[in-house]
Formats: sequence, C-alpha cells, structure tokens
Amino acid sequence: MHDMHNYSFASLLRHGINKHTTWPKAWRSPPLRDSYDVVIIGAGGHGLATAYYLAKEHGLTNIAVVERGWLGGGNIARNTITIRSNYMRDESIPFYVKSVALYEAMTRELNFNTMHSKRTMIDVIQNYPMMRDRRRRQHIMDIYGSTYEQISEAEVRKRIPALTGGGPDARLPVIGGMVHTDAAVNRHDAVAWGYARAIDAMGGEIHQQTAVESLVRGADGAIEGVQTNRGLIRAKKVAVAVSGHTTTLTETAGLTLPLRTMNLTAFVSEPVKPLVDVIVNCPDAGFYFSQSDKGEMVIGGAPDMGQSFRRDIKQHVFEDTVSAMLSLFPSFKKLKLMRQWGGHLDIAKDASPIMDETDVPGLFVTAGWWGGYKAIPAGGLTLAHLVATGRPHELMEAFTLKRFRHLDYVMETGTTTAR
Amino acid sequence: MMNIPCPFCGPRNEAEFAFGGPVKPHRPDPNAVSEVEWTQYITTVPNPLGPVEERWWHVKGCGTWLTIWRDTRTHDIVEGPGDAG
Amino acid sequence: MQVDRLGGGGLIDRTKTLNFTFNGRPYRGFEGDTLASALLANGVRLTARSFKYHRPRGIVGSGVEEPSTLVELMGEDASGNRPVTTVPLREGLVAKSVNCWPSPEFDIGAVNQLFARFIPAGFYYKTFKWPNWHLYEPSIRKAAGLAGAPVEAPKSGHFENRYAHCDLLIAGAGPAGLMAALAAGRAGQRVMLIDEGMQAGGSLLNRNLTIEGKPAMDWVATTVCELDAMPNVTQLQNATVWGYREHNFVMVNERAPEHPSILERNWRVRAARVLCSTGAIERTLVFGNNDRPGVMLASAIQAYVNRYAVRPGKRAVIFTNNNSAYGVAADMAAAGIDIAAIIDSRETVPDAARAAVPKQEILSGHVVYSTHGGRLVKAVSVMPSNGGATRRIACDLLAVSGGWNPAVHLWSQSRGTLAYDEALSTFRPDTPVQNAISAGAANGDLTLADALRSGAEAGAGGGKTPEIPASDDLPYAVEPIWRVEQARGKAFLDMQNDVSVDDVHLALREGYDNVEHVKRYTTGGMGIDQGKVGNINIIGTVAIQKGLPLDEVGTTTFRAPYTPVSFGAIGGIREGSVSLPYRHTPITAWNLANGAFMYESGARWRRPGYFPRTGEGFQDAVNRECRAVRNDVGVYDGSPLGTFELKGRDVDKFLDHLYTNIMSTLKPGRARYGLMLSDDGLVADDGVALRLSKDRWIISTSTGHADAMNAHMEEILQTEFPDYNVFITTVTSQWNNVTICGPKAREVMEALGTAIDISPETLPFMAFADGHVAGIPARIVRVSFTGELSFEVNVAPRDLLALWEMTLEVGAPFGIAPIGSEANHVLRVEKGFLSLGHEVDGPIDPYDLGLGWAMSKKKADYFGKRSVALRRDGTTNRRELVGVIPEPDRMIPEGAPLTPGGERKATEGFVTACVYSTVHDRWVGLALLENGHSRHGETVHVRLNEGVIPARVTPPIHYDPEGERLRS
Amino acid sequence: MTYDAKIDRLPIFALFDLKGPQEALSKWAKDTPAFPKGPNKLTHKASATLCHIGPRRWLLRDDLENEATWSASLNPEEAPADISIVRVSDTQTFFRITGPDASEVMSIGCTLDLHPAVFADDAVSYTEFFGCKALVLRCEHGFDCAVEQSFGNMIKDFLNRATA
Repeated sequence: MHDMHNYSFASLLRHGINKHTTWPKAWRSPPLRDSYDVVIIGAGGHGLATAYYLAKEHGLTNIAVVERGWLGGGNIARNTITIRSNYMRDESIPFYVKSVALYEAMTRELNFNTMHSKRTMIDVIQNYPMMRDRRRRQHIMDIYGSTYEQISEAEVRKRIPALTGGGPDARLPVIGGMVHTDAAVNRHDAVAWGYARAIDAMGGEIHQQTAVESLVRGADGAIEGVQTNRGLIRAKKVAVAVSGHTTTLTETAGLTLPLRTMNLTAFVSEPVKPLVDVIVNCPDAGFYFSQSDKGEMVIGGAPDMGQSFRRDIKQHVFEDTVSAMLSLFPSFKKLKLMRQWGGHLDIAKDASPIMDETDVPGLFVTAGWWGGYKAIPAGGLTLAHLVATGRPHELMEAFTLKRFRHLDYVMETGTTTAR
Repeated sequence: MMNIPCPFCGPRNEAEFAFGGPVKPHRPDPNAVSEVEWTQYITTVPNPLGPVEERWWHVKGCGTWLTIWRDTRTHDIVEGPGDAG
Repeated sequence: MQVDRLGGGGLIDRTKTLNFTFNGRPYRGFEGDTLASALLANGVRLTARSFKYHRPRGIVGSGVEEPSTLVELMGEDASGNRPVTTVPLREGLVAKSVNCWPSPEFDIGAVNQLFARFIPAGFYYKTFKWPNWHLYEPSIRKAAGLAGAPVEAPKSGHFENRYAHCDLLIAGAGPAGLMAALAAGRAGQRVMLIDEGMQAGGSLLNRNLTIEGKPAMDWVATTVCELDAMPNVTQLQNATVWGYREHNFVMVNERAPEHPSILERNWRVRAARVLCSTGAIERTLVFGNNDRPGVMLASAIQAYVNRYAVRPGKRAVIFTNNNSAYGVAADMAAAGIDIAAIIDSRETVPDAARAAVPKQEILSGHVVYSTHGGRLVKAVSVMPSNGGATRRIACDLLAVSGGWNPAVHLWSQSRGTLAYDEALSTFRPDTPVQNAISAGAANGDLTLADALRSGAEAGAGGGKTPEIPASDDLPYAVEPIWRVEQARGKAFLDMQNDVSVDDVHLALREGYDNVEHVKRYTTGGMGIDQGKVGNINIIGTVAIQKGLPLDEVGTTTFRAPYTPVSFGAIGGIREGSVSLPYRHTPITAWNLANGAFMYESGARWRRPGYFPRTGEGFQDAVNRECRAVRNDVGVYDGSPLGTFELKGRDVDKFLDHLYTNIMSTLKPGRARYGLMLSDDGLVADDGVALRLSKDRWIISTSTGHADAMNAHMEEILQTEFPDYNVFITTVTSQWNNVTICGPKAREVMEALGTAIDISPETLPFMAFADGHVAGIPARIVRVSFTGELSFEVNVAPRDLLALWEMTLEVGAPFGIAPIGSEANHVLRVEKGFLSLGHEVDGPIDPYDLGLGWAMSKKKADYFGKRSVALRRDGTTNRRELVGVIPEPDRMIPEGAPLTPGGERKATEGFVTACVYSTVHDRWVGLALLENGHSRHGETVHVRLNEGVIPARVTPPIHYDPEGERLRS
Repeated sequence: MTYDAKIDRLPIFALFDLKGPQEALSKWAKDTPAFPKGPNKLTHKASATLCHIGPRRWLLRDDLENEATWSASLNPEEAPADISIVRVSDTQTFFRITGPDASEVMSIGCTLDLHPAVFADDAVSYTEFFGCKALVLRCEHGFDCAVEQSFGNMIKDFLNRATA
C-alpha cells in the first residue's frame, strides 16, 4: 500500500514547472504472482469497481485484476455514459439509486475528475402506453427516492429547443415528457482510470495483456484458479466480469448460463457548439443522446437482433436509429456522423442482471448487464460484498442465478403493449 | 446487412428476414425430463464465440424458416441451409 | 486580387470567376477551385486557430486529410466543421473559420497559449474537482465544439437512400481504379467506380506525369470517356465510400447528385467484389512549431501548383525523408517558387531523387528542428541529425513529407488485416477477409507504373488484363523519422486536437501506455480528421519510447465513416409521416373526417381513441360512448385484429399444442376463446378460434401480437412439427369487421337486413354463420369484448366502408354511436376482461389472472404447461388479479403501486387499470395484488407521493358477473 | 419531379393463395396457367398469372372481374385437406411504376437486384419495398409492386416523397 499522488491545481502547477517530467505512474505494473486471494477477470468497469470495493470495504488487497487487452477497454470504453435510476421494479430501483449516489461521490472519493455532470434526463413521450409505463415507474420510484416528473409537451420543447419535430401532424406527435433529475453523464475513461489508480494505491494489482484461457477447477470441483497466457494463477475465489464474453469463460468450467451476447448501436456526431444540455431519451422512437463536453452528440440506439461479438453495427439497424432521430430533430440532417461502433453485452433470459456465486464453488459472475455502465459502482460494491462475505448484499438479492431454477424472472419490461 | 442464402430465393438482404434465435436442442418431452433439464432447456441457448447454428425466417420473402451457421465474431455465414423445394 | 495565382496552367476555368466571402472579407476565385486553393490564391495564409491552445494555423493539406483548417459554411448550404480543402468553390459561398472569435487574426482564446505549460494532456482529470465539475463545465462546453450547431433542416430538397448491386465496386478513380474499371468494364462486369474528388484522376490531378508520352490527364480523360460509354459501368464523382460492412455491403455518400432536388444520396451497394484503390495519404513530420501557417504537406503544395495554379509561397524549404518530395520540388521550381533548400533526414539521397532537381542544394542527413515566425513561417532552423552546427534559413513556405501511408481505412473496415512493411515504413493491406482486393497506392504500389499494373490485375480478377500504358515516375524510397528528437517548441502529432510529442510522453510516463490509452488520454487521433496524417507518428513515438517495433504497438481501430457523412443522407427519405410504418383500415379516412381522436395503437395501426362531439372533452365523450353500448348500441371497427386461416388434416392437433385449452373438440360453426403461452410459461396471446369445417379454421390474435404469433406458428410447423399437415394464410386484410354491440344490437342487425337466423337459439354466443348482411357477403360471429350482446360482422375490406355507413344510418334510430378504443377499455375493465397490455406483467400466469380453467389438465403437453407448473412450485405470494374500488371515490393513476398500509415500502402490487364506470357512476379498477384471490373484501392502499388512496378489493368483475347480457 | 416515372395505384385484383404439393394442387386447380418451372417464376394464361412465391406456395392473380369464376373453379371450401386455397384479393394493394426511371424509383425502396439479367420478364418475388413485404414483378415499361393493403397509403406516401 502506498499513498496516492494527490491531483490538484497545485500539483499541476508544481509539475508544470518541471515540464511535467515528474508525474508518477497512475498505476504500477507489478510482476505477476502465481497466487492471490481473489482474481477478478476483466479490467472493465465492473471488474475494477469490484476490486476497488474488495480493497476499500473488506480490506482484501491480495487481489489481481487480469485483463486480456487494456485496462478500461471493455464495454466501458464503448458505452454512451448515461447514469440513471428510472427503473420499474422493487428489485431494481434501490440498486440503481445507490449506484447513482456512488457515482456522484466518485470524483472526490477517487481524487480523479470523472467529470460527473448531473444534467437531467428528459424522456420524450410519443405514445400513450409509453406514458402509462413511465408514470407507473414514477410512482414506484418515488418510494425509493428517485425522481421522475411528468411535464407537458410545451415544457419538453422549452427544455430541448432543438426538438422541432414530432408536431401535431407528425407520425408520432410528442405528447409530453418525463424528467429524471438524478440522471447524469460522466467520463467513462476517467472512471476506469480513477478506479485503477485507487486499486493500485491500496495494494491491488492490475495485469493487462493477461488473457484468461480457461477457468481451473480443483478435484473437489471448486475453483482453483485461472489459466492465462502468462501461466496459471491460483485463487480460491475468482470473479468473472467480462460482459459479452461471460459464457465463453464459464463454459471452460463446464457451466451453461442463461445468457446471450448482443450488440448495441452507438455513434457520435461531429463536435458542435452547445445545443442540448440535458440527456434526451426517446423511448418510442428508439434512441437517446446527450451532447458531450467536447460538443459531440453521443447517440445510442437499437440492438442488432442476432447474437454478435462484433464491435460494428449493421446498416439497417443504424438507419432505423438515424431516421428516428431525424424525425424529432430535423436540424440534425446537416449534422455529420463522425464515428460509429457497436457495444456488446450479454443479456439474460429475463433481461435482468446476474450477480451470484455459480455452481462452481468460489466462482462468481457479474453479467447480464444491459446498460451496465450506470451499474458499475453498485455492481462493484455488491459483488465485492458477496465475494468477501459469501452472503449476497441486500441490494442484489433478486439478481441471483438461482432464480432461473424456478423461472422466477425479474422482468424490467412492463406492460407497454397497446390495448 | 447480411446477405442470407435462402434455399428458395437465393441470397437476400437480411432486412427481408426475421431473426429466429440460435437453434436449441430438440424440445424434450416436458413430462420425461427433470426440473433442471427443463429449465436448462428453457433458459439457455448456445452462445459461442464463433459459429452458431441459428434460424431466420424469410418473412418478407418466401416464408421459409431456414438454418445457417453464422460466426458471431464476424457475421460470416460459414454454412448455409441445404436446398429446399 | 489573386496575388498568388500563377499566370497559366491548372485545371481551373479562368473564364468563370466566382465571388466568395471568408471571415467577412470578399474574395474571388475560379471554377474548379476549392475554398482552400482560392484562399491561397488570394494570399490568405492564416486561416484557423487550434482547438486547445488557439495557436495560429494555416492550410496544411489539399484533401480529406486536412488536419488544420476547418470552416463553417453559412447561408443555404450551412454546414459545420468542413475541411477547407474539401469545399468546392461556388458563387456566393460564405464561410468562416471555426473555433476562433472574433477572427483568426485576433482570437480571444489565444490567451490559452500563456497557460499552455500548465494544461498538458489529461489535465482536466486532475483538476476542476472542487467544489464540483458543474462550476467549470459550462465554460468548457462553450469553448469546445468547433462549429455552430445546425439550427434548422434544409428548407428545400430532400436526401435519398437507395440500393444497388454490382460485380465490382471500385473505391477511388485514381490510376489504379481507372485501370481496374477498364479491365472489368471491358469484360462486361457490372462496375461501380466511386471517387471522392470533383473529377477522376486521383493523384494524377496533382502531379505532372506522363502516360504514353502525353500528359497523364489526357489518359484520364480518354479512359473516363471509354467508361462513360459502357452501360455496365456507373461512375460517381464527389462520392465517398465511407463504410464497408459485413457481406460486402458498402456505403457510398454521393454529395451532389445530378437531380437538383436531391441534396445528397446514400448508396447501399452489395458488391460481389470490392477494390480498395483509395490512394495514399502523405504524413507530416514532427518537429518544433510544425504547425505554423506556411508549413504544408509537400503533396498539397504540388496540388496547389499543378492543379489550381496557385503559388502558396515565394521562397520555400523542403523537409523530407523520402523521394516523392523531389518531384514536388521540381514542380515548385517550375512554377517559379524559389527553393531555398531541401532538407533530407537521410544520410544518402538516392540519385534518382537528386536527378529530379539537379542543381538544387540538398542538406542530407539534416533535420528541421523548429520554425520561426508569428502568423506565418519566416524561417526554419536546421541541424545535422546527429548533432552539429545549426543553421537558420529564411522562407515563407515549408514543404514537409514524412512518407506515404496507404489509405487502408476501407480495407481495415472490411476486416482485412494489415502488416507493417519495413521498406515502406508503414502499414499496408495484408490478408483479405471478405471479397476485397487492394491496388495502387492504397496497396503500397507507390509509383505510377505499379499502380496501373496492380489496378489492371485487380480489375481483371484473373481474367484478361488490358495492356498497361507506359509511364514514368520517380522510384519511391523512404527512411522513417517519427519525430525529430532535437525539436524545439511544441512538436505536434495531431494538429486538430493540439496533441504534441510531450503529451504522448506524459501519457506513457503516467502509465497510459497502450496505444488506445494514449489516444484517449491525449485525444490524439480523435478529431474530425481521425488522425489521417498524424496517427502513424503517434504510433511511432510510442514505439520509440517503449523500445518496441511499430507492429507490436499496433494501430487503433479504423471505424466507419472514412470521412464524416451527414445524418440526412443516412436517413434518406424516411422522415416526417413515413419515419415509422403506418397502417390504415378502409374507414380510417372516415374516422378522420368525423373528428375521431386518433393515435398510435398496436402493430403500427392508428386507431380512433374516441369520437368527441363539439364541445365535448375526453371523459364526456368516453362516458357517452360507454352509455351507448351499455344502454343502446355501439359500433366499432375491429379490423386490425390478427386473423389467420388454417387448413389441413392436423390443424386440431396443432391448435391443441398451441393453446392452453382444448380446441380439437370444437364443432364446426362454433368459436372458442383460447389462451397461448410461450414455452417458458409467460402469457403470449389470447384470441378466438373458429372452426369452419373439419380441416379449416380461422383464428384471431391480438392486434399487437399478430406478427409474433404468425412467426411462432410457422416456426413450429417448419421446425418442430414438419410432418404436420397445416397451412397458414394471413387474412387480416381479407376479413375486416364492423362490430355492433349493445342491448339493441340485434335490432340493428335486423335493420341492416340478413337472411341468417341471428336468434340466440340458432346463433348463440360463440357461434358464427356465413351469409349476407345488407346484401354484402359476410360472416357473423357472436363474440363479445364489451360484455354486451355483440355481432362481429366480417366482410371483405372492399365492402367495409359501405357496411359501416349503413350500420350508422340504420342504427341511428336506436341511438347507435361509433366507439373508440378508450370506451372499449372502460367496458372491458368493467367486465374484467383481460388486456395483455395491462394485466400481463412479468411472470404473471393464467392462474393469477383467474384463467386457470383455460389450463387444460387433460392434455399431457402444450406450450408453457410445464413451465407454469414449475414456476408456481417455486414461488409464493403470487400477484393475482383483483378488482379495486377506490374509497372514497376517485381516480387512481394506472400503474399506481399498492404498498402495505400505503407506507413507503416495497410494493405488493399495482393498479393495472382504473376507469370511470358509467354503470356504477364511480371509478373502478383492476389490480395485481399479492395473494389477491384470497383478499376480496380487504382494504388495500395505493401509495402516491401526494397521499394514500384506500381501495376495497373485489373480484375482478364489476359488471354482469353471470354474463347474461353477452349471451342474450 | 425528380424522376421520369409514372406511379399508379391499381384497383384490386382477384388473388388466390394456393398451398400444398404441386401434384395435388394441379389436380384440383385445373384452369390455372401452367405451374412455373422454378422458384420465383411466373406463367400467364389469358389475363391470369400464376406466381411460384414460396416452397409449395403459389399466388394466382387475375382481373377482379374473374374473381367469382375462379372462386367457383377453385372452390376453396371443398378443396381436399392436403391443399389450401384461400381468396386473398383484398389483402394486397398493387402499385404500377412505369417509365424510363422506373428502375431508379424501385432502387430507393427495394432491396432486390432488379437488373434484367438477374430479374427477367418471368421473374416474380416477394421482397422488401420501403420496409414492407412486397410482391414484385415486371410489367410493360416497369414494375408491379404489391404490399399488404393496410400499408397502401404509407407506400403511396413513400413513393410521393421518393419522386418529389
């Protein structure tokens, strides 16, 4: 354990005098040892958060996060950075409320500016069943202290002046909106790097370019470690946090999980001067976006239908999202696409997350995250609790793997179909 | 936009098809299998990093349900459906 | 005055003078100019300010690679962040620099230069934390963002999207692309030749080369002419191949289609083969103050001199590490530019290169380590590579050439692999994955002869290769130099994002040592140009610092688009009323004409919610419609229900598997309600089955699930039960219906006139009969979704409007009213009829909904049976459907949660629907409540933020529990 | 007008959906044009057209005035169990797109390769047209394109936009 180098204006000035040649490494690259108390697979958001809370809350520092590629290069490198808690179920809302709160405190907690910008999300509603769905969320969210308010169409347009489509003669006229003031965006890379720096300072290790080839079980069936491209690493506890590739790894331990891997559309526009200062979510049209501090519109859209481990998107899925966007924001016709990609994730049979110890004793998974970026801090907090204590954290009790034994689904989708 | 080989129509744009999911093992007799076997059948699908056998419905074309092997890493169709009438 | 326009030459039309405005000042150029060449012709050198430090910047390149000057076009073709080099000049063009205010000459943001030392890469991660980011964010947002945001859609014209198919798509009409098109075109292949420039020729437009002893552009003109005459060849100029997707699906953005009303066109091309002949991009060199106006790519200067007849400076220094700059030097000298010196970092300059400029002083083994000047370069400082005396050379132009990178973007998008080529010191195409090939400079064939040959071979694709015309070109040789070590001053790797060598070093020092970390921490390569000229130098800088070979450092991912594409072109004509599909029934127009309030309903139908009369509000109209049905008679259009005809020997067996209840026992002429589950025991759909004869059935599904049920049935038949003899035909649009419901429905039927005996004895509830109604062939079905006596009169759509109008006419004396889906909702809630969209929530099963009777015990197996049983075994406290009566009487919002005692606790259910019942003159509702079936009579509590609403639990049926009325 | 193409929305045709083994069908349906030789091919007989649109699936098209005659001749109610004959005349709305630019208009909405070498005079196929399932075949100087009737207005809307 060592003290984290303090980042501040003062340190910037001090190092600036030295032409910045004196900055220490944000994290070290210690030699890989052959055994740890806990090995976490995947230095993405959930893996890093889990390591962070294992060290911080449970004092477990003999831990290693192993990463096939580069730290922060998982889905956390490819998501659309929306943090919110407007869910529908008793099982889900408190979890996301906690996650939002942990995100809000993160910059100071990690001494690393995650640029957390609590800028409110506005749902643009164009269909009565959707409004009913959102109002249903509002009442149940209120129980857990998450805010959701209905606003009129006029108010929606006042708060999003660029929303000039969806008028009375439009294919789907805007009928109103919902305001979620808890919602925020931040800087995804900063979250990964901030956690990595803190883990390193507390004595945890992060090993990049360390690809797990298989999970290794002992004679008693329990987990014994992981076989990597750099050799065998022993650990009595192994946590898999590799969104998208979960089944690829768990199959090596003989497990079959109710997950399939899918691909989500994401793209950014060229950077332009500030135009939209809230997160705009259009559930009926099927897209959402926010404008980054750099000025780019960061846009997320529909999933591709088939299973996919590609990090590319299909043209027709992309076009669906773009034309939906243009129907509400016709001025964006002149805006230009700058970059596009697909983020992949694994989705469970009931579309809710799975955080549990598997049938292989000592092997834990965190998976099934659909929009898992917002869940990173609470996911890490609760998985660390489970790994360290062997008991589920109260915020994640519903997200077990056991629920599938009785098909006891936690279904976030509500009754939104038409009459 | 993949180009999916339909046994009746020949290769067609993916937009003419509806995705039917990966092919699961044949539906077991629900009265002849254990709870675990049944839930396993119901909740899990093959999710390989590589070729997966899956179904597509040529809904905007000839109506055929067809099966292909598609590589989930690349979308390459590594094995097409056999001929049909 | 076009002070720097050469007296002759160039591919411009000097007879067509064009007026334009840049940063508020008027200028003139010629047809054929780009905005960049016109500005240079007018002597404008300072054209931009940089993103972070607001350093003065000029024009660096001549095409899409331009890293420095972005402009915003104003007026009717408003568009932001356009590289100045890609804007064709036109009369009346108004443009301004982005990112500086009020102008590049006097830019307020330039104060940032004073703090430059204290704002290295990633500084914001370390600061702006106190008290929180919100304090700083607004001003940072304002400073970022480059061009202004678009404020309105184009006023006229539209974008278009189309499909195309070809045997060979060629990206790039340079020498390789043209040769390939000739080869494939002559062989009769369907060829698409796509080029991003205003005219074909690629590098030949900019270079002074000969083919068959004549100017190369003569050959280009002849070739284009021959291709034009081939009906199997499509040539597009000013069009960019911007995306290469799976299965050789290729995106082309055509920016100025010949149809004036089409603003831009996006082609989606399925190509059997794709040739990437996308050329190469010259890379810059990295030394101190390498961003000063007047520092330009050598190839760009060559383009300005040869193609645009512009002299971008009077006295030039050339700094190179390869041969190609020598050809440039010759062209510059020929244009009257004084070459002060050629600085070549190589110890030995090949003779072939020297021969291009025989009398020129060449400082081999030297480097430029810094430049001097303010808003324009005035001099460069030079020293030997391995140390020694420095020398300062005055100039107003510095041509830099760091060697050539094949434009592998498209190739890489196709998933083709790259390999590092030591001789060319760059990454070039290696192994294709899709049916792609690469030729010309894009393939590393960097001389004209090689390009012509590889293009011809690629186009022939193993067939007959056309004769390759003779050409001359300098042989290419390069010795890489990723950064000048002795650099003094900021040495930029990425000019657009102001990323310098120091920034990359800092990133590495702090542990951000993967090339992706470097990119993200420094933002290098993340600008609009996506690092086309500089990325390789970043990789090289990382390689040097880490002591690794370049190919081990690797590249970052090349993603679409190659150059930015407007969203309008991607969306095409799918906007406004057609942004989503919509459907109509034969009386949609009648509904609209009669003031119905219409809205989106399931499966893309727009349906009437209610029919307000003058002065009537929502609730009044719905109440009136409900009263009409309960007291007199109402009528609605039930056409959108999914309808299928099933035929075959095994239909009954099939339906028994599909539905939870038994269908096979149904007799011809009778109908039966049925419930369908998914195999994991979730309620999938409900509907009614009609048995027409032993082997013919009609089944209906809910509107919203029609497509899904169709898919489900076909899948089962084709995959699970291929031996079953069952044919399914969708007849949703063959059988529309007018549903007449209410105590006076039979009287209205009689008034319409039918020979069918509609007495309750002959045609009871759940029976049907074929015949005529009002002279129209019809099938009358006795089903009811309202709880009243009801006749569903099914007719062909061609007859629907006539029947509808007649029904209203003959029904008028009985007080008939058309009713919308809102009244239908109220009526079904009063009856406790299931609406999938309301009461089916999560893992609710038929037992929870009080439909346990529909779960056949006799059948050993049907979809969902085992799963429902299994789920019920494993869970307690199921949410069950009940009625709720709010006490005191008031409305409960649909979806409102029920909590124990109305406290702020986890919910025990929610109100699925709450309607104003005209029968009871009060609000009644339905709810899903934990163990609700055993809690009838209890008071439960709706918990809302504004207060708690007590509600009495009842059975989920508020009207006619015995069902006497619907059977009447 | 961007394109030189004429767009007509045609009155409904008589349409019959025929499913089952070809031998059984041809035994029952005697007056139809000869069964086409291959998938997605069509044959004519007088004003009637028989399209092979799917495995064991055909569509018979004729002018509406002949609907009753076909109903009597095909007699769907009495057809044997192993074949299916369903009148579907009202389910499809036909658009006729003709003129020098007919192919260009088609290329905006249709994913299919309609080059004459690939899609000849005797070709017919279900495909996608402006997002809808559509039957496409050639007519004199252009194409006939049929979509599910309830989408007819939307397709007209699309075609107006495409040719604006």
